[in-house]
Amino acid sequence: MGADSGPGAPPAVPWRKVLYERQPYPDNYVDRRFLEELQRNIGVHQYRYWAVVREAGLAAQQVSCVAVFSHIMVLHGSRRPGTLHPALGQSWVCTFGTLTASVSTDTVYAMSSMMLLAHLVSFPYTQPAPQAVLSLPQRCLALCVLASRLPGALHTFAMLSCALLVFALWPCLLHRLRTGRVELSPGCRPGVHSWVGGLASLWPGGALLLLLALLVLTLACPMLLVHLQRHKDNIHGPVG
Amino acid sequence: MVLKIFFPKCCNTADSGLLVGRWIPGQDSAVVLAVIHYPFIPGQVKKYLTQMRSQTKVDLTVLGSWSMPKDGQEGMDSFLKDLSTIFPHSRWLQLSRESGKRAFTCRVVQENGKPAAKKDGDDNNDDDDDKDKIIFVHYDQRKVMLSQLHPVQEQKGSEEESTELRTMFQTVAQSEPLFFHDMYDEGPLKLTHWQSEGREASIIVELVKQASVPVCIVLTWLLSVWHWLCSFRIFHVWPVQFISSKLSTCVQTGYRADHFQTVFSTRKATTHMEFMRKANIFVSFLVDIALGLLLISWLYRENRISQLANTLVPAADHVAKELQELLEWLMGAPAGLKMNRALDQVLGRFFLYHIHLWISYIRLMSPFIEMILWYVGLTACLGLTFALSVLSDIVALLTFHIYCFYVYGARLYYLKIYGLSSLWRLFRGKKWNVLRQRVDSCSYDLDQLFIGTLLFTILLFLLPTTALYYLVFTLLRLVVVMFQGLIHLSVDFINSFPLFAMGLRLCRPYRVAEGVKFQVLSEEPGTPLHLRMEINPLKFSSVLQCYRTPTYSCYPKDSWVALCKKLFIGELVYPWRQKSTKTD
Amino acid sequence: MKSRRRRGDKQAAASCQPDAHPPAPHSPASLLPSGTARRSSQKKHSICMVSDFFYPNMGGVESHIYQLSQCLLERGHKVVIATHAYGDRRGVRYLTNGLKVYYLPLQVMYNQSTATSCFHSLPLLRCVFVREHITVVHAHSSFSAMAHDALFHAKTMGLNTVFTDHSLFGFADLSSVLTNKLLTVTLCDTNHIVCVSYTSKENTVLRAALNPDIVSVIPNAVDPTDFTPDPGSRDDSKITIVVVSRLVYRKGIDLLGGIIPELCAKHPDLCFLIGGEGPKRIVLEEVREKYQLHDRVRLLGALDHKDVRDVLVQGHIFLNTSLTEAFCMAIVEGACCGLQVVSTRVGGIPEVLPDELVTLCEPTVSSLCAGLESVISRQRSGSVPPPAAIHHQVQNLYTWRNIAERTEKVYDQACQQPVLTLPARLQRLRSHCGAVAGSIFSFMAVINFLFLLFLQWLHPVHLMDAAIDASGPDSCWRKSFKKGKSKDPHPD
Amino acid sequence: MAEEGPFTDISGKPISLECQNYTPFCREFTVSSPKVSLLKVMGYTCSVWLLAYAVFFLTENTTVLSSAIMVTLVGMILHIHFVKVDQETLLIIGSLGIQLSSLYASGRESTTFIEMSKIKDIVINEAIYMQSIIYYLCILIKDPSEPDGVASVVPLFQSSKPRLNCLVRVYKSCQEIIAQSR
Repeated sequence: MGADSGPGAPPAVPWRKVLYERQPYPDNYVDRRFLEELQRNIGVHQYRYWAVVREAGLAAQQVSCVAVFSHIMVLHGSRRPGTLHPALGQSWVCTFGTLTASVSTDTVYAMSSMMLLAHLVSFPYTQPAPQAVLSLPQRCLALCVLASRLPGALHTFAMLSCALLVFALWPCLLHRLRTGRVELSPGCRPGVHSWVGGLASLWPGGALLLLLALLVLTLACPMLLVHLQRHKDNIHGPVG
Repeated sequence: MVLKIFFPKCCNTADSGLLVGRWIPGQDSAVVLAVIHYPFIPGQVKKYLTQMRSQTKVDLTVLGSWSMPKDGQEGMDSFLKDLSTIFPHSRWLQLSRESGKRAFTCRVVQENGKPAAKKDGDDNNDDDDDKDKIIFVHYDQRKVMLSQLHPVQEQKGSEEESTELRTMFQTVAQSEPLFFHDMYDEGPLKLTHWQSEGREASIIVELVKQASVPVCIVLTWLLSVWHWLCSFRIFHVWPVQFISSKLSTCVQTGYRADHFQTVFSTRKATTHMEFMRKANIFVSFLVDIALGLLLISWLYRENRISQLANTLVPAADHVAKELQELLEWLMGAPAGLKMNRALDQVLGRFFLYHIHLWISYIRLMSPFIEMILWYVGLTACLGLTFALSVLSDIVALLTFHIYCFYVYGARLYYLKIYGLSSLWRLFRGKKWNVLRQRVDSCSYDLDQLFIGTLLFTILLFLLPTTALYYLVFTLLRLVVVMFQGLIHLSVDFINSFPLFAMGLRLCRPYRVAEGVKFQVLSEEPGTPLHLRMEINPLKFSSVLQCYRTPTYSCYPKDSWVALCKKLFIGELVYPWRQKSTKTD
Repeated sequence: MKSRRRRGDKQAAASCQPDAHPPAPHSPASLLPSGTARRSSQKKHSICMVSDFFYPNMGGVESHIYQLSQCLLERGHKVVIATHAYGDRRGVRYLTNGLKVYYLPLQVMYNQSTATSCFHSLPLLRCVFVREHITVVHAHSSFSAMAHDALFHAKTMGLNTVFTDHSLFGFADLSSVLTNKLLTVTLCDTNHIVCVSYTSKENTVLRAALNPDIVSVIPNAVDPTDFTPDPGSRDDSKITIVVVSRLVYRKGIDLLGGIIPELCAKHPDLCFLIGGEGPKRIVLEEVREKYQLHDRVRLLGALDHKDVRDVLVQGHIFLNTSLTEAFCMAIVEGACCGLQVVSTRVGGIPEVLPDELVTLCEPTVSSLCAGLESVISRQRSGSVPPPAAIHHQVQNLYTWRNIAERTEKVYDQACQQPVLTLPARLQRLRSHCGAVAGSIFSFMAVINFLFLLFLQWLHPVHLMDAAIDASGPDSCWRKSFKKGKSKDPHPD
Repeated sequence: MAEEGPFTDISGKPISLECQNYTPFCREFTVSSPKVSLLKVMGYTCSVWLLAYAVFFLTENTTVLSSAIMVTLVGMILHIHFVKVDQETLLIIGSLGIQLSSLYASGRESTTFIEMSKIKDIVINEAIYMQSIIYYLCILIKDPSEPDGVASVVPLFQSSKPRLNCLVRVYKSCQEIIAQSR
């Protein structure tokens, strides 16, 4: 049973992969069944193209939301300041104006686009959506940075309320729809997209870019995923 | 076992006689203290020894005989041998010295009268029994009596812990009355010991000893008056107590009063440490006063006070001007940093107003500065430490505006950091659980997250401005604190330095003994081993450590890391220790 | 891989050589006369065990090293242990029977593992190897940077090397890819490798791309006298489930957090007793607070090794939720105390205990709950064997003496193999570990060799005092004890 | 009585061990290391001064030269007064105690005497020193509160660091004396 006690002729007892029994084999014996239990690609999900497209819709929709938000921002920025809103949060909104006054506009844009990108990455896309721990604060931060760039308190306020609508309440509504009546949600997505298209028509280049991005995201990326499935070779060694 | 005989050097040349000393209990060693010369009457010797025993509380006995061959005393040897029958003993030592030889010979006689072991010059064929080993240790009686072995043991009762050497030192020190009997005394007995040629004494010391008692009584009365004054109700009202605990002059006064109480207490110092403490405090007090008087003699000559006043006011003015410029620089775009303009302006104006107030205060004060300095300078006659403490207080008062700025900046910064850290936890979906002192995960509502993030943004963008103000004023404050700390350190050094002990170590090294060292004397073959015992003085660093007067700087301090952490999170730092941290 | 194995079998069968390992293609080892092999079982080795993990740290690797060393000492070998300094414990210490431990002052980086720069430990380790006349360097645990360093240095110095792998690794994530590369480099010229279970052997062979013939399987052991059943100390009015493990992710504490509320809701007389400490403790605390289970879930905190038995005997069922495990000592200890064992079916666990002693489940909350339910119902109906019977069945499965015997054979075998010279080693590295890693580590090996030459010049061997053997063939430990005076100044 | 052996210290420098037997229970061991080599001192001094001169040449600042001289002088004085030990002596007197003294190159002598009643034993121990592991001789001091415990360890021949053969010789004769006096 030690390393060098292996007999010349193979013993009659078949080797078993257990440690609790003393077997007449050397310690470094290699059986025929060595690595037999090596598993490859276990638990790999075989994707179907249209199912993936449907799932990708959620991601596309989030991209659209960001686009809507950016668009509103651009629209606000191009207008001149109107009359001040006498409503709540006047002083609150005023402080925003001074926050980034000394930071250059490029920096602000860079910062906010980074934040929005991070938001897109960390958004909880999975179906039973866990709490948006990191995603929501990130987009709020982007929003604040951008809002501080606006020319007047009214704009800032409008911006804040609009962003609240798009980023905070819209996902809530979607979540409700998804958990409540499933059939509705795929229906409303093209609606969002088309709305985006309508707004983006003010800036044709942007609209084109967005459309391209959406197409790539919903159609090309799933195709790539399904195509690459075939080349998957994942060793699942005896890890457990 | 080896028999050890501690033999005083002064008895080397003594005439023949009886050895008086003590057997150290538990150890196989004898300490010889003196030699009683021939002729004597045994009865008188016994009486004298009992008298000495009661005086010294040392178990003095006759250890044996000592013979020093001289011309015409040939029969002495046998006579001394016979003496062993007169004095009761368990062992009888017969030491004899031969002329021309430096070493002694020794013979040990047991109770039954038979020579148990001998080690003679002519008797070389002795068997290698364990009992025939004898070590002579020659010691300097005067030095051993006066020296204090370290580490000091105050309890006399702990006899079993004391080692052989310690017991030997104690024996010699306690037998002091034995050495009062010198050769000029009339008496039936003649002794040889270190003072037998005449007693050492100093008239001045005796006079001071006599005079110190009434002086102490008077000073103690004065101190009690001072304490009575201090106990007035008015000094215990909150603001007075608070301010006096922060002013270094008041703190120094308190120390001085404490020291006086220790030094001038009418009770005699019983233990060594107590005596040394008194002496140290007294000597450093004298040196302090002397330095203070030197300072006064320098200060009040050639109109130096008014010169000082004339430079002080413009200096304070100049500092205020510099600060104003600094603030104006901060209100622009300091070092190209982009700060929040609105907050910057608000803070800058707020601080500028303070400086304005400060300048007008200085203007108001300027005519009186010289007079104040003149009177304040007089405190130096109480000692240099007082002068330094007053200087520290003046610096603290003159830089009060810097202190104010620092406190405002630190508070603002602390609030920001606190808010940011808790909002950052919200950002990650965590919260601080106060009850369990840990970070828990927590699910926030949508509106909580939204508002929290808005606040976080605002605080984040305002942080650099606040941090810059905080940084600048902290640096200013640290400069002041360091200067004050330097003064405090020097005051503390004068207060706590054991000057007397250091002087003792320098001039009389044997008085503070760390231990002993032995030297093998050149031996002649066949005689017992002769060692010379010398006193190994304490190292200077150990003297400092051992006799240092405890003051507030001896308490453990905040580490540098803790200080940096405090600075980073915006807690206030002070040159003195906080009450709250002390209780922790 | 398969063809190579067959060739090895054939060769072993043909030459009748007890050494079944096919020699490396560029080594002249096959010419060894078989007589040496037979004599070598009498030969006594000087072994240096190297690992970052040793007493006073507690764990599986630590007790393995200690027990193995004690049994090897008993068999007359000389054993010294090298580990890093633990706080105040630095320098040289002696443990029972003259087991000498070097606590070397190396900087600890993370999780009690030292920082590695491949070179800085060479002077001290060289000193240990030279003055103790070490012939075999036995490194333990792939988590220990010191073990990797020691193997590297030992090969540079031309000593025989053995490595014991105590853990399993994944293949998928980035950190395991890097660790596996490091392991490939370390093991490609190591003389022999020991794994604690067959699964672990497969894992190691895959990770380090090894020839399976130089990998032996020698399990861990448990001292059965430390784990005796005591049915009297458990409360039979309720059913207690005991969990003793470090509270970390690898031990599946998240699964445990899912099991507790589910089972507690179903069985009102169920209690949990959890011993151990770790970062996942907060998960259990939160579960306990959320479901108000303070009286039924007791968290004992960190346990001393001697207290483990007293905790185990208080329960009826031992639960192990590990997500990965090479050889689970805990379930053997649990079974040895006479408990019903429920465990996840991961790694080497299915090989450890016979089926009648353990209930295996998939590592999911639902499967574990089902397994536990079945054991609970059996416990209720009283159809489980008595603890004493289980103890009797388990106590002779794994003993340290047997382990030491088998390890001794590994040493004999390793000592017959040549240690690669520098050129051969470089070639092996380059051919075995890929172009990039191979070249980098070849470069490192060369630098290490030059560093060794420098050290030999700076601190020549003839200036180093050879250590007085405390153990081994000419041990002075026993002799000096008989004399009543020991040279060892530090009674630990 | 003097015995000379081919002893070296741990870095291979020759040292001499002198053993003097006064009586059977009193022995003195003296380990002397080589004296400060004049060549080495001159080498160091010259290199420092050359460096200082180079700096002076570049900066034309005379304080560099004077400070270099001061630094070498002060460094040398500190070295011979506090660092360089010429001789280390161990005097063991049965039933009285053990005295350690070291003689610095400047002639300063520092001495410690440890009474026999405080000594538990003399042993050879191993320690990690710099980047190697060495043997050294040390005295174990008894813990007064605990009869079997060791309160502290006093290393012997700390600056000369002799090798094991020398230590064993000292150890054996020390053990003889300690065994006698018990």
